Amino acid sequence: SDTGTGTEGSEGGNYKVYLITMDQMDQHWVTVDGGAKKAAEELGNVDYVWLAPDVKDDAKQIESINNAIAGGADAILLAANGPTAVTSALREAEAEGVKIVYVDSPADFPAEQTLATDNEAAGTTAGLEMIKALEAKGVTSGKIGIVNVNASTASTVAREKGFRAAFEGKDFEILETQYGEGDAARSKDIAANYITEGVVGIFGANEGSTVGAGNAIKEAGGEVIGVGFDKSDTILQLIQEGNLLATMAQNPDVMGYEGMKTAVKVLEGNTVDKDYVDTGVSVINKDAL
Amino acid sequence: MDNYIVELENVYKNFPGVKALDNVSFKLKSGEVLALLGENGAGKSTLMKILSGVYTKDQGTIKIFGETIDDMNPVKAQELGIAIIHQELNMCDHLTVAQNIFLGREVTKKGVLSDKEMNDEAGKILDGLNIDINPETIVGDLSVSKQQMVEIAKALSTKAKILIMDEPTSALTSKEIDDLFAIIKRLKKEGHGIVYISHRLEELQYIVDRVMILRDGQYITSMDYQDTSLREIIAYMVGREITEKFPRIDKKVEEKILEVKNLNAGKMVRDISFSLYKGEIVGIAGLMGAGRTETTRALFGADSKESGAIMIDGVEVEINKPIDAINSGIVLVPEDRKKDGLCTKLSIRDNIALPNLDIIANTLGIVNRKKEEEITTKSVDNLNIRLANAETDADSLSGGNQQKVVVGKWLVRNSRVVIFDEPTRGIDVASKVEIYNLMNELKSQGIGVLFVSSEMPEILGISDRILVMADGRITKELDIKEATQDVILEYATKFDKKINEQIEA
Amino acid sequence: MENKKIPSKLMKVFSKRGMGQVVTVTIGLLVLIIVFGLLNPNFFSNRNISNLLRQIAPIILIGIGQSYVLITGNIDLSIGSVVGMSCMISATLMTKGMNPWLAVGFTYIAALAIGLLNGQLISKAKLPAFIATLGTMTIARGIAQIVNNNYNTDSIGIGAEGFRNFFYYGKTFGLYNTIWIALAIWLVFNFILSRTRTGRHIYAVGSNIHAAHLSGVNIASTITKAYLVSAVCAATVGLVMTAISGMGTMDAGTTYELYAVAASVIGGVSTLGGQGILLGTIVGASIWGVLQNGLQFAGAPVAIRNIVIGIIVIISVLLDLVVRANKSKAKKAKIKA
Amino acid sequence: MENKKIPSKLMKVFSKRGMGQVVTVTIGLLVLIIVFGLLNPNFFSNRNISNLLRQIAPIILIGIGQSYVLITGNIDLSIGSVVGMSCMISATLMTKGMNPWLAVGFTYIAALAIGLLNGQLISKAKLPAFIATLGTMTIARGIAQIVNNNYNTDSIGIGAEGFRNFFYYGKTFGLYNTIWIALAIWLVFNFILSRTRTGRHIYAVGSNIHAAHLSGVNIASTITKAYLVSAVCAATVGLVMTAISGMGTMDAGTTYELYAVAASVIGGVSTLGGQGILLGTIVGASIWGVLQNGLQFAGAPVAIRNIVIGIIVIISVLLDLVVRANKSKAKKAKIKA
Ligand SMILES: Nc1ncnc2c1ncn2[C@@H]1O[C@H](COP(=O)(O)OP(=O)(O)OP(=O)(O)O)[C@@H](O)[C@H]1O
Ligand SMILES: Nc1ncnc2c1ncn2[C@@H]1O[C@H](COP(=O)(O)OP(=O)(O)OP(=O)(O)O)[C@@H](O)[C@H]1O
Ligand SMILES: [Mg+2]
Ligand SMILES: [Mg+2]
Repeated sequence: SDTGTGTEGSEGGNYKVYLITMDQMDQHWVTVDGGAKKAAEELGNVDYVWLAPDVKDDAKQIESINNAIAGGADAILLAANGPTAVTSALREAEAEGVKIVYVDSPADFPAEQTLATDNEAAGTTAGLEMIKALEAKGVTSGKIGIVNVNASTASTVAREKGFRAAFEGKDFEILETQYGEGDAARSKDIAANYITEGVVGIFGANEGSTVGAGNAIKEAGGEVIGVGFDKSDTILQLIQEGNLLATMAQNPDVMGYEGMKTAVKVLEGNTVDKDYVDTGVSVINKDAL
Repeated sequence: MDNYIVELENVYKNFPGVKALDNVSFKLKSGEVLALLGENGAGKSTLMKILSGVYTKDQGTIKIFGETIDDMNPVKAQELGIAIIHQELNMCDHLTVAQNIFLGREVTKKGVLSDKEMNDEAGKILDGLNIDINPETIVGDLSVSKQQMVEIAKALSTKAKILIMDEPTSALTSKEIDDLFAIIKRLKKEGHGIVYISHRLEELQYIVDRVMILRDGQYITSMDYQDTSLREIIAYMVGREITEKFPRIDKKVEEKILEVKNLNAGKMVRDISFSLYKGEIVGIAGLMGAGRTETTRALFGADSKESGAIMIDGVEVEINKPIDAINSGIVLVPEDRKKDGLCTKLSIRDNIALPNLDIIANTLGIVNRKKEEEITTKSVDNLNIRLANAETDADSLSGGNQQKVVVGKWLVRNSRVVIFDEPTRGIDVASKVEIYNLMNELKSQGIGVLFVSSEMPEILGISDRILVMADGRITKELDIKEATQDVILEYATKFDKKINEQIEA
Repeated sequence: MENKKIPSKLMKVFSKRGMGQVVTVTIGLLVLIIVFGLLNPNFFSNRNISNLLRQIAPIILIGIGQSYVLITGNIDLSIGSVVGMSCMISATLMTKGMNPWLAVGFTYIAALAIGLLNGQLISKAKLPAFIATLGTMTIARGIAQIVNNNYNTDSIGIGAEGFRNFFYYGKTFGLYNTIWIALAIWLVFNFILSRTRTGRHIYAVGSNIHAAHLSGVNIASTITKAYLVSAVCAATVGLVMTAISGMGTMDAGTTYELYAVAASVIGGVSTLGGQGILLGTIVGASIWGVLQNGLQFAGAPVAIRNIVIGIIVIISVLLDLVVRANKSKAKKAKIKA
Repeated sequence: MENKKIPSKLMKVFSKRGMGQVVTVTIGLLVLIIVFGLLNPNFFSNRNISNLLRQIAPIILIGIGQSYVLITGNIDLSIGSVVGMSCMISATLMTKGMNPWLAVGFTYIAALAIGLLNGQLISKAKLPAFIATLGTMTIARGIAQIVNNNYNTDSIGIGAEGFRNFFYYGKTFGLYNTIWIALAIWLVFNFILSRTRTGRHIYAVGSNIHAAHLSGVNIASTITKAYLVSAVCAATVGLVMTAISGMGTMDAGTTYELYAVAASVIGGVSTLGGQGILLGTIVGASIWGVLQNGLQFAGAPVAIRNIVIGIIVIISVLLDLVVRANKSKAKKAKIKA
């Protein structure tokens, strides 16, 4: 019956589905949007809107959720800033009969389905890639630097956690994490300072951090092993040139596409069988290009 | 007689490096008006600021109504019945007249401001002083002279028994000055003690009982006004005889330098036409608000004008900005030197160089420092500016010397016309004479001098020809031979237009 | 005489400090609302209105604080960081098991300490406000980060539901509590500003600090009070942030100080001091909030949103200048007549 | 006479505007360097020194621009956004296949347009600088976002290697090019400020705008020039950003305007106008850069870094006030003697 009331409100019998991302400033989100849009077109019975806060901010994301409810949403595809912050807003959404599907990052609130990268696992994969490369060079000890976004972004913090886990029991020293706010230039400075300190490897936790790390390594002559996250043209080029070892590419288009399908399926009264879909990462290195 | 209400004894006050007061004693009786006189920087304001708690003394005793006060401050002074009208305007422009009058001692009921009560009270005070201002007017919308009257009303409203007036008339119109004098006489009769500071010595005869003279922070003398003469007072103030208060030189009037035809700029500059000849000083007289400053500013291109022609040597010049005027040879010494004349945070050298950079810098705009040095030195020497070195901030100079810098920066270039707007306001007798000599010097060099002043004796004493302005128009042109105070005043109060407008309204 | 009094009474309201701008801007706000309503019928839904009001409330709060400071002729750049610091302090204490209301108390104390520091640095040590609050801005953000060891906090837990309802989720008489809180704080501080000695002194200090001093106004205490008000408002917004998220976020409130300036200035508060009324701040904050909400609804990309908001800030102040210039012309003409 | 000239010559250098602060702060900088050197021997490594200098160069550049504007008595909040806009414009044009140097030209033109707009809004329309540049700050950020349709750009590609080396990666005479660029720009603008008519006018406008006006200074053009300088500096930093990352980043330069204020003010430029020299800006920028770099090396967490930087900003300005007060005492004493 929840579904019923939801559909009644929307015009022309179409389902109103909102995508709410963390912000609008990242290619990643645009790709999620692309996937969702594609599915909406295929389905044909969806009014689809992408609501993005102007900056990444918990309060603003919550406002966006409230705005979506106020706008008559039947379902929300949400990339939660953090697990906790949005839960109350989601409770209100649920009370209004809005269906929730998580894309990219879930919150601590039950939803129809989560389609996401398992960030921690992906971080560990990145760590293992780095260890493999270092050991292949005969390096079994030394300092490792981490360029992260900031301490308040759950997904990148999870990646860092997984990355550090990969080094347990190894003889490497992981230095104090530095935060570059995802800014490629600032991250470059941080990475360059790490290299001066004599690190053997650098991990970049998102696109900007990875570009920064790659450029610093490139400049230092490519001796340091760099592993990063996300796939962008610049990162691929750095891999191509041999300045980055690998990047963990997520599949944001899958999140958007499948997320939309799930949402509509639920709205049509069907059930979904899995409540978690790991959209996976692919390790992109020179060989995979 | 022991009815002294103020007794300051052996007061010392040093500012970093300046002995502003050096063992000064001062007494004021109830029911008397005491004129405190002295040159710029003599320490008059400092002494009164100590009495009113703005500054703290270094040494000495303060007795008010016989009671010794050790920790004077503005609030305490007010409580003791001391009120001061400061030399500079101290009004909050954004607040109303009533809010200003009651600032710091607002009337409240249970912590809530009683604006109605304060407005009514302020209205009564203003009425009592014959001041026609609505107490709810925003002060910033009032003319300077009206603001000064509000300041006076504010001081009187405290019902103080001891009143200090530090140059209250320097911004007042003659009618307002008359009103003020009437008030002073009334307060005197009621037993108030009043300290009166002014550089306009001719005012003293109307109100003053006693004079006290300071020089360089030291007590010089005091005497009953009855027993002295202006000549003697001046001699005590400056420490020497001033032979001529208004030195005049005679020069043959030659060809026309400047001609202004039908200049219009806003309400305050209507149809101004006049000429200025080589070898003369033309004075512009009028009441405050007559539009003299506006006329000089429009002429100089500082304010935009609607119509009119300006000719130099018979050739029309286009003046839209000050730089146009400067290039045509017209320069302006503005009336408010702190606000319009000096960059106080810059050095004296920078100030003198500023309008002359076109001469000092080459075509690429690069400053020739040697030339700059030369020009500065020349100017300082010519005007006899007293300073430690030209690198010090203009701020550190005394008022008279600051005024000389403002004048001096224009004299290093070959100007044709120099406009002085109130060049002697707030300046002591001796410095005034130096400024007059300077104008005479320009006159004898064949430079046209235009000279705005609100002080009749000075206008009459220095000008060769006088233009009288009222209400934005020139109402009369007088040769010095036919000019008297009465004639000037007659034309300065010709408000035909205003009356007509009122009838229309 | 008598007939003249009635229009003059009306005139008085309008000639009150900053009232002109308030009228101009209110018209602007109505235009915006109509435009957005036409673009999106949902804009006028009950739900969106109460939602919108709740979104505007924090901007009103920080706007009040910034207005107080601006009227004294200063500026407070630390507002955003105090929001973040208050969010983190309250949330950290709650996650450590402290009673939420006690945690609220500590939060206000910490914020007041920053306000006090601002006030003293500026009024006693005579630092330029821009620098002093730039410094405390960095310091307060540092405190926000250090308080939970450079992590956002965990959930403040079920025990804090009452707190969360009080500051954000609950409703009273059909309106969200956040709106009531903002309204209550506005009423108190508007009263203080317009009807008490402290308020009068705040205007006087901003209008002419020298004259105020000579009239016996305690400059240091007046300026400090303004910064304390700003800190209280920022702390309240920080608590609202904690209530919204149910956790502490280290970068909560980033750049809110600029929103606060925008809200104040659009509402007619002068950055030069001495001028402005809190009624204007409400309108200014509403314009800001309506723009953000409306543009998001209209599906405008962030880029366009930024450009539109920038242009509106500039135009609204330009408008004010034009109106003011005309008014003062008209006034001069009147005096003349 | 002759003997008196020599010390007075030295005195002249020291009594020059702002020189006192420069000396104080240089000592502070040396202390910082020594402390960090002791904490971590790597700090003095060749690699770190040249790296550090390159990290400081952009701060010097934006500091130069902000100093120009501050000396006229205004402020430029749009610097950070102009950095971002320049980064995005240059990168977008390059990814679209434009010759990098042509793209550089277009970037400077766009930045100059913002500078011009700032200058005109402030000097002609008489908007308060804070508001006008708050508006252009949002607008320029919006342009940064819209220029590549709200995406960061792709890689500017192999064809732009020359550009990247010129602005960032290349070395000349053993020093990174970025350092040379900052040095060259500093030399030019320092010369203009201290030795030309325009420079004198900039000080005069900041010291007393009325007096400057009546001395024949063209106020509007002087203020506009300062904003143009600021825009040129910010655009240069934007180009450096593009060179660093090899791509355009929409939020490049965020909050750089505040770093620029900090660098200027620590170096002795007064936010009240009329005062300061660009030598101070170099020292101020160095302190800022050394702190950021040294604190990372010392392994200090971000939170501590923020607190330390905030405290240092406040203390350095406090110090200046104290020193200045003492100096003016000494000076007055000398005049008397
Ligand atoms: N706040 C101050 N700081 C430093 N020096 C001061 C200060 N106030 C006054 N002085 C100095 O003290 C001396 C006396 O100044 P004061 O203002 O009392 O003179 P005055 O007699 O009132 O002169 P004027 O007729 O020009 O008003 C002057 O040398 C002045 O420069
Ligand atoms: N009617 C008026 N209403 C408001 N302000 C006025 C009015 N008349 C003059 N003022 C202001 O008062 C000041 C003095 O007036 P103005 O410059 O016209 O007079 P003036 O003849 O030059 O007299 P003075 O130079 O002696 O002050 C100016 O700043 C002017 O703007
Ligand atoms: Mg005096
Ligand atoms: Mg005048």
